[in-house]
Amino acid sequence: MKRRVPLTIVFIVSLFMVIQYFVPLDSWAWMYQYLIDWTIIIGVFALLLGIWSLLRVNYEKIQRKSENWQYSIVTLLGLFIMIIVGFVPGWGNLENYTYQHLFYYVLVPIQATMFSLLAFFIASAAFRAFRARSALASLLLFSGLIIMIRFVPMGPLSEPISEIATWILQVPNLAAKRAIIIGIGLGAAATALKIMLGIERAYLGRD
Amino acid sequence: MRYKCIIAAAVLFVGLILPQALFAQEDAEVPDSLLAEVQLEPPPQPVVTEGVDRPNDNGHKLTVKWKYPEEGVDLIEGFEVYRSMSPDGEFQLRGQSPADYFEYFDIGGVDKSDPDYMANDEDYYYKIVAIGKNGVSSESEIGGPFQTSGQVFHTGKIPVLIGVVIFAFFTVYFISSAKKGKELYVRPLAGIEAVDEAVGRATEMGKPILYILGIGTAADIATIASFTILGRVAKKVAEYQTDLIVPCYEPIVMSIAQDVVRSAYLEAGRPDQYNDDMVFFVTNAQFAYVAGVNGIMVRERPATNFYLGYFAAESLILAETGNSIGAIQIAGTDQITQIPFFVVACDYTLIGEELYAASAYLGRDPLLLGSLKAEDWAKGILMVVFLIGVLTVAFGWDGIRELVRVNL
Amino acid sequence: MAARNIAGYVVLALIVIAFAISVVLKGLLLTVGAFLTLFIFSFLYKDNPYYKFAEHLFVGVSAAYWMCMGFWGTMVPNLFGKLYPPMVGGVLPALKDNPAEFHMVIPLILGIMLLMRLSSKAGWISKWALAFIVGTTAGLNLVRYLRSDFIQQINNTALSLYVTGATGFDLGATVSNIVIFIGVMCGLIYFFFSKEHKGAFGVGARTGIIVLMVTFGASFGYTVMARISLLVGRMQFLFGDWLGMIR
Amino acid sequence: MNGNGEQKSLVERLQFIDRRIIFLFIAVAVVLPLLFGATLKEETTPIVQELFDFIEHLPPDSRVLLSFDYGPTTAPEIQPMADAIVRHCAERDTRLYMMAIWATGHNLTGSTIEETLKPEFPGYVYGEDYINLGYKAGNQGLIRLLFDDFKRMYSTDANGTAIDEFPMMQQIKNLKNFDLIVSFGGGFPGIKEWVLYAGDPGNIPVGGGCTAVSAPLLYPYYPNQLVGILGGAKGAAEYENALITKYPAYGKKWMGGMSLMMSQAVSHVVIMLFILFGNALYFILRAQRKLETGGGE
Repeated sequence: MKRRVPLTIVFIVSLFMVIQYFVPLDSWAWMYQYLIDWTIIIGVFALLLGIWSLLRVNYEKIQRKSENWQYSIVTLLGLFIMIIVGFVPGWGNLENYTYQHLFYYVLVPIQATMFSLLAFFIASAAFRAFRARSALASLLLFSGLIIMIRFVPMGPLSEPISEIATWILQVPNLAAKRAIIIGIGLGAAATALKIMLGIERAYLGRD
Repeated sequence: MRYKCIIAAAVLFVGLILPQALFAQEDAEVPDSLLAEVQLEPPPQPVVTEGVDRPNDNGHKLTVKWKYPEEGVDLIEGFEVYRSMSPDGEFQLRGQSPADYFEYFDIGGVDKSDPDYMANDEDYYYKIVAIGKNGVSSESEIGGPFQTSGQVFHTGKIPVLIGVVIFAFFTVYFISSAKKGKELYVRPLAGIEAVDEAVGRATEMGKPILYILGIGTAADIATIASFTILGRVAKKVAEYQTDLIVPCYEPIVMSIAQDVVRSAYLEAGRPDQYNDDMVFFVTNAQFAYVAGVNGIMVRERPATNFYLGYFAAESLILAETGNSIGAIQIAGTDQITQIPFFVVACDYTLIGEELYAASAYLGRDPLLLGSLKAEDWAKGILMVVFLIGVLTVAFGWDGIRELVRVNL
Repeated sequence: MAARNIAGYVVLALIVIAFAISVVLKGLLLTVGAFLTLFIFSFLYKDNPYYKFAEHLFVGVSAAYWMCMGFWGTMVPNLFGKLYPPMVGGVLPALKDNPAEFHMVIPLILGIMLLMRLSSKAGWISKWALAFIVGTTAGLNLVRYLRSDFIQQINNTALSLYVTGATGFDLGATVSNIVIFIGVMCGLIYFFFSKEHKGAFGVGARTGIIVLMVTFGASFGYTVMARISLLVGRMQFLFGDWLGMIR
Repeated sequence: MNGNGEQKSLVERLQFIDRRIIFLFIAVAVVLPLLFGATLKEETTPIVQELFDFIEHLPPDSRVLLSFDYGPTTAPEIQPMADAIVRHCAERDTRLYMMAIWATGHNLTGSTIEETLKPEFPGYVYGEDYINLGYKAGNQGLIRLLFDDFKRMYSTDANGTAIDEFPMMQQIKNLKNFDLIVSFGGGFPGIKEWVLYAGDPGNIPVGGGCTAVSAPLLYPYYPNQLVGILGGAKGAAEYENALITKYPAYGKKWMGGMSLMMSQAVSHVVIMLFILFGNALYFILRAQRKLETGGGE
């Protein structure tokens, strides 16, 4: 019972989703839209689980005074301030001044900066990995360099280099991506089918 | 239904509109000189030819087409399209069309409460008005009745249906033959074979293992494949009594991961060692999650990092930070844009489909292995089709593309 | 250790002073943004208290941010607003007079089922909700992947291996098409799982991995530019918007 | 590895150079060109030149729709393109209709107007020569609706003023009334959607500016479905180059694309030098080891 019900739900719901793809009728489209809406709402309920986990982990760190416990206070403060600001009755929506400013002046800069760390990491990764250790590594190195050198003014050499680079991007690149995409398409469809049929069920746990 | 419309339109055209259009021209000739001083000349009349239901949709939409004499195009600003549910009812403006464009795609509302609502299988009548540049306009005769309807089956998607059926057949066939105990060969995958070794290494070093499920949802195929591998890793970890850290990006993924790890500990006979704090939620903002995981890496110093699942731009930030702490890294994703970064910065990378296959490899479950065989067969068939496609195209027959074209 | 502590306090004092000056000159908001940016960059040197601060703040604030977004953006209009429209009349007056949609009870029940996992006894019932979510997307994925990643590719790969252009035989395009065709075929061979990579099959797989490697190098090299642009954006913020040293 | 284990040679140590040194070089490579305002000229390629020529040949008072379909993270790449094309259109006295199908595009439209259009073209009058229509939700669906009826979706401008009060909006009925559509962005929805849902069905010229990453996905649409594309900082710099060639007064101005190109070029050189350096070390080391082991193996 504990196992069969979830597997039956999976089968029915997924079968409906497959069939609706081929049926353009209104009633099916509505049902489809409902299902999607419902999953989004369930996802928001799940956020509560997340917040609960976050609270518990940080609370325990503070209580046990484990290493770096002080910073857990920062996390909890940030969490509570943002929640209070976002939920204060009367402000009632996300347009309120403090909430917007916390977003634009705390979240956005940190986010953009984390993202920009990639500029540094892409350089260090290239230094380490782009070595002609083997034939395959040399290929990686060679095509990477050709693509990069395009951005450097090289006088008369610029033209042929940029042509080779474009060729690599449009020909072997296209071929390899297509092969990968086909593999992914098959693998994903197979996994989806296995989920439908209840063969792939690791996600349900074992108890 | 469509034929009915066309026939109706044709009858209307021949029986009603044509004579009147001719008559209107005759009519104009006589008073021309008389009216010239007091009245401006109206532009020619448009003639409604047909109202076509678009195939393979839910209805509620109709394309009205009309004819217009070429010499009139320069005289008018454009057309206005009017619609009514009865020929003598009130006509409502539906929209405009430029002077040189003789059809209008009338998109009605789908919802009954929508003032724009256009019912399926009901009669509609259209009237086109040519707006003259001189301010005088002329109206067409009423065209119709036209109907729009929804279809039960989308014929443009037949190739997909065939694909699904064939693929499902293969999968079921090979799974059932695997069930009967047929031995299936699978080639070794370095990334998979390294899993056990990586867990062992962490145990020797007395350091924890970090397992990242990516930033996908629980429903992403990559995440689901990752759950299976997590189960295997967690079981080893439980056997070796190493620490496991699973920071999660998505709460539902976290819940499932908790179940998976708990089950693995149970299976390894060490349910008491499991606690819910091994698998925890960080945050579901992409870069905040990365910041948090980076912090965990540099502070907990895991010996092995697993990155298996759906990844976006954060892949390289994680993999480089992991590299800087000297961890063995095993990665796998189906995100094409991120595979190169994992290949460059990690020790082992499962490329695309290999990630999905990993669950079958690790489980050695004949059912899962059977589906790998089915995937290979599909690939084989596809290669044959490619070959046929290239050959037929070389001989000038383009039909293979038509056969697989999906018309949406 | 003591010397290290003192150095730490000196750094803290300097940062506080700089922060204060910046607040006076540039205003609080810009200053907060700039200092948080610097704190994150400091991770490149090594893990340190300032990065830890920014990181933990970021985690807390972002988790709450998405919680609020989920509540006001999804729960209120799509759940409460549909179950009992007058309830949200205060915040979303436009929805007040809509008829109630009772099918929305289903996600409410499933959502509560999901929360049951916090209870040790009724935790199993949460799997019904999980099954619903996984089932929905599994069905969707089956057709979607087969369509776009499989069937569509047949169409794209049925190329002409002998290309003639306006001036007759086009060698470049022909070579390119042949390379694409062989590349795709060999790439697919590489992904075969149930056949040993030996003999002619092994040659194919090996060619496949060569094409893959060229591609990975190219994608890597290609992305450098976008990442540098991101960094330029942050530097423009620090040196331009904040310090006013650009233009 | 064999023999003198404890004393690593300089070459060996350099091979595992502290990555913070690389970080430092990258930071300097990016910041210095910014601080000194250094720029790099790019020869204009046909794919960019064609869009430039198209705008160059637009008669005065032509109607150009600019859609700002990007966000803050890609702004460093895209903003210079938007600036350059706005400048060019304003030089040609065309009417500018600015809108966004990305929510984040709304603010960027505003800053383009405030920082480029208003200070450089004081003669441009709001509502007569340019208008900010703001963001509307709906992605490609919005484009479809605009294609049939522009004012059904845009009944007001971004400030909430009724749309019919603006003289420049009076002849606009649907997208076919525009002489050119330029979309900045290249993500989803973006240039591709403009081509598929507006350019193709209505035969309206569409041009675009997109990030370097998304450019290869859009090249196939040129030249049949796209007038031209600006790809990444390079595309922006090429357009600026064309602009300066035609309007030399811009030669003195700071050009975002060319400045970004300089930062790009310098950091690419730095990264490539590090790669070459790493490989040189690797080969020296390998040669040394071969010597040590007597060249055998």
